[in-house]
Amino acid sequence: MSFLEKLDRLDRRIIFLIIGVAVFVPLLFRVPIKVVQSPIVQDIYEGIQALPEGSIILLSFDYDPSTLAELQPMSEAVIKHCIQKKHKMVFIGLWPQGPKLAQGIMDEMAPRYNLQYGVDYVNLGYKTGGLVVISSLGSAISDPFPTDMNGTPLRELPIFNEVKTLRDFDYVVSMSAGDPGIKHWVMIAKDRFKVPVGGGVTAVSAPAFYAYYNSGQLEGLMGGLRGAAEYETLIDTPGTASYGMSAQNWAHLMIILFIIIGNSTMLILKRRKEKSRVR
Amino acid sequence: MKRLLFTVILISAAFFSLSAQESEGTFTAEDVKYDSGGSVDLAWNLPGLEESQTLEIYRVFNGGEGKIIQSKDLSGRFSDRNLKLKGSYSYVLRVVNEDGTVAKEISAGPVIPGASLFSMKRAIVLAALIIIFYLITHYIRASRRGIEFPIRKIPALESVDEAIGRATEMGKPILFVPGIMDIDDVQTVAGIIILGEVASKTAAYDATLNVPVSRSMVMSTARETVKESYLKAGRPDAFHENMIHYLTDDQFGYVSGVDGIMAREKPAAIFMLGTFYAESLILAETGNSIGAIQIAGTAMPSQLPFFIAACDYTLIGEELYAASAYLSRQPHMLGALKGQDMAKLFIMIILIIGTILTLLFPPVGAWIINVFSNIG
Amino acid sequence: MITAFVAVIMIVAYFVPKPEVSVIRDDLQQWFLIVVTFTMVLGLLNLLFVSLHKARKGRKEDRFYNWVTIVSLLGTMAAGFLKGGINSPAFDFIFNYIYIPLSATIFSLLAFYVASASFRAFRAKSVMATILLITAFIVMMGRVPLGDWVTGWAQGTSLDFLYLPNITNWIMEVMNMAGQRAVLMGAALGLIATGIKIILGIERSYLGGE
Amino acid sequence: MTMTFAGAIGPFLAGVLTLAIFSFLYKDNPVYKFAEHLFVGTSAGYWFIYNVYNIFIPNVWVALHEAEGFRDYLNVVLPVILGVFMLMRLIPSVSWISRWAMAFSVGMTVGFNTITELQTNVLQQIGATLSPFASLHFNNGGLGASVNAIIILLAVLAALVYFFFSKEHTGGYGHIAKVGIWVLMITFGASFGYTVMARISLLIGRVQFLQTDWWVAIKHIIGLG
Repeated sequence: MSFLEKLDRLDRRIIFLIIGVAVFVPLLFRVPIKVVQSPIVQDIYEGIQALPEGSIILLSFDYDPSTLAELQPMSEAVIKHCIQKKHKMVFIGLWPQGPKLAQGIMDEMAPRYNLQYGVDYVNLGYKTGGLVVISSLGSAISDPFPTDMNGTPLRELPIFNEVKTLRDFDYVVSMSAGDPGIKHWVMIAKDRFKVPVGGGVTAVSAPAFYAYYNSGQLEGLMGGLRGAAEYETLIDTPGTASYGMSAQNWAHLMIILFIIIGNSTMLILKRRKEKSRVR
Repeated sequence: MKRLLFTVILISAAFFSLSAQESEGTFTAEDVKYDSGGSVDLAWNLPGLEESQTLEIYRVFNGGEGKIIQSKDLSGRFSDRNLKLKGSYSYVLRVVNEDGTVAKEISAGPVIPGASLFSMKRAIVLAALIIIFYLITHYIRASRRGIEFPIRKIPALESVDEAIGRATEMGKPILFVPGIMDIDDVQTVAGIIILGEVASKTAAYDATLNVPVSRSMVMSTARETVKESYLKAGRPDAFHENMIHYLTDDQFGYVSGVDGIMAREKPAAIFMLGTFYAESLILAETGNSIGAIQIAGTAMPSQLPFFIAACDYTLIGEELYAASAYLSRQPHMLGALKGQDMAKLFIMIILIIGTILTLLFPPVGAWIINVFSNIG
Repeated sequence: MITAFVAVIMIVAYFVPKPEVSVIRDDLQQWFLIVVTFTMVLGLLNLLFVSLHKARKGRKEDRFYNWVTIVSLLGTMAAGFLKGGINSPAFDFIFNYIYIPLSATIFSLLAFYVASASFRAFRAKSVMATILLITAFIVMMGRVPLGDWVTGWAQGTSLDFLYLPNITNWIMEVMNMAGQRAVLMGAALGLIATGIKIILGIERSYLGGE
Repeated sequence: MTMTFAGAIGPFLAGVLTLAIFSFLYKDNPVYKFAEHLFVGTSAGYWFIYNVYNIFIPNVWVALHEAEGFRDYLNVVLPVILGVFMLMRLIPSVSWISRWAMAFSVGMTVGFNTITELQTNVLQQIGATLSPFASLHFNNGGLGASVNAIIILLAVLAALVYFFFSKEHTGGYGHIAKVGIWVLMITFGASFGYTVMARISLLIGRVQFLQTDWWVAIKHIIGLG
């Protein structure tokens, strides 16, 4: 059996190993990668950047751990950006697991940046209902959320002296893995209450949201790990997405090489066969 | 003098009425017409609202009061949705001072959020439904009168015979995977119908058929279908119930089960027709690695790429539904397919005419676009 | 009969928002939810019975694993009925440290399968497969920094259209959109036609051939 | 990072299970089988509990307690009866009863899907294809968008032609169908590229978990943390 024939029948475990290494090693050495900006991500960055210091941002965590890999880096990047700009943050979740994921980030960030709960950020928790929750936020935040996640009444939290309804927020960011999610924020917060809406979605669903962006209903959008990595590059603090991006880069490179090798061996072997048949 | 007095009265009256309106403001509540019911449009205009005041609107229903809006806007509109039909709703607008005292109160209503007999915004859907229904039933009737409709070649289905033939020659089994969804999924139904056709061929060629399923209902349906095919082919003796066997309801459990069958039995032909999710790639890759002829079909757009890349023939979307007509050549099936084609033609004509109208008469175009895009 | 009756009610109720009619639609939807829940219970019982059967009478070496299924199934259910229900610490633990890692890892296995399929199965066997592979190629390159490295020189010049991320965006927003639309329309028509056949009673294989 | 011993157990277990699944890549083995069966059991249990709290309790239990009048009761009792019919499938001698429930369920899906598919996937797609033409202009800024709108229209038409079944793909008509299938192939290629990306992201997420949370937990458990 020639080398090419052996290659053609390569044990798939070797391929598995190559992919594993291509993902594992770049992550181990944490080589951040700078990605080129696309306007759709830049727009959401600039929207938050342009707000005056101390603006109030609503961050909605509309995903669960199954899409953590793609969406959590976005949340981290946007939260870091808000902290840099000294914006105040209110977290909610339209998905049951969302607020817990926000909590996880803040448990780490709050002590590091000396943020005070109730003044700099608040976590309101989860409410079922999706669209209905958003529209009742429009009448009064205290309607769907009489207390925060820990059961503290809103009037005891200083942040809500300034914020009473959805309209009082300067920006809504939704990290969204499906329904309910960013689509509903656009429908209610943007279309009805005129609050700018931006956010992030998984790579698979991103193409479907281009239409909202083009029509101006959506300020900007991060799609998948790449979107998160772009945002991290914009705020100049490489995080999990930037490291992940280099792993993604290597894995894609390997897959592309596999396709090329697979096809060229097939072609060469085919030609050889034809030749031997002619003889 | 008189005239002057009159003028003064007139002006002051006007002034008063104006200021009265200014201080009173307007507040209306109206039922939304031709909707699916349950919404009331609220509108307010309060030119006299001061900086320190906020307005609050309450919904009064069944003796209870609930705040629905808090705002500082001088005028605005709001649609109160999700109301109980036939309930009587009133609304109260209060202007509240900073210290919480009520400066003013205007009420509106009562309104009964009714629904009309027919939703205008959905007329287009009804029209489309009637047209499609007409086209399909028309061609089914035509086919029953004996008119024959041709059908184009579908390569994936042309190759069914070849695949079964080859498997028979090699003395190897044929594997049929009907997807992982239950029988109430239309794609599964389409898959089972094709299974019936495949089974009549395996009966004729005397080939071994193996059908692992992941739902008990699919199992019983598939058993009936295959049994019937074997009966019709005159080979009831060749039919065994355990040709069709249940593995597990769980997605990945099912996949590893099917994978195991592929590795052990090395079928020469593999059919994958039905609803597939992430398992499509695993199945197609394994099938490819054992060198089987693979014929796949699904209407799941996200899984089609894997099938097309890794299988020999793939039924794309609508082709899966057309397959049963293609294989069985039953007249009414072919008729329905013709009706479907006519519906497609109709869509294309709308697209072309719509484009031309939009380009030549923008207002007409805007109306058309609105009709298609804003369905209530 | 039941099928056609229910289907027609659903369709009529869509067009007639009169409360007397549309309420039926809402009610039926509620029913459906409940019936579907029972279907799930059915699947669960099926799983339990099959596992129990295999655990007692199956191949010896497989028996243990079927007990694993049964115990984990009952354990998860028990945790869900503890105080706090879906938010109880025990259920949370199972969800966060067993269910999530297992399901995420199982899906991530597909990354490996994509790689091996790209080597062994994705071959330019025909013109169609070639077009598919080339497009996939471009999109994969365009979505990672690789595309920038290879074609970064073209960015901002008159050859801007050759810049891979730009080509990728164009493919996604124009070609992909068009193709998706056609597939959606076609599949929808197929589904509607099957629906009409079911309502008319021409298609009844879903009942298991009568 | 602060972590208690008890808190470390969860991530530690999660990491072990992750590796157990990955071990399948080498070959099928008892550790993988254990993890797989554990997954089948927990996922079935999880979805059961999820349905109990999200459907059964609000729609059956609460609904029954808050029911006022015959109709409300009917709305709970009838579907439950149908549901029980569904379960009859388990008893072979009366399994035919489950066909009624199945008939209902098929009727619902057909009635519901026919309308929603028609509305969202046919009519609204027509609207979306037409709408760019309302603002068509061929000056500098709009040229790209206008050309794209025309390409989308032609591509949709060509791909629809491919789906015609009642005519052979021959002659000029065949050429259009050919363009149609090319459009479809490009579409599938694009979504292929995107899906690959998502799957690898998932893998990256798992590896990152192993390298950070799991590693921290291990260090903690062996007393280094």
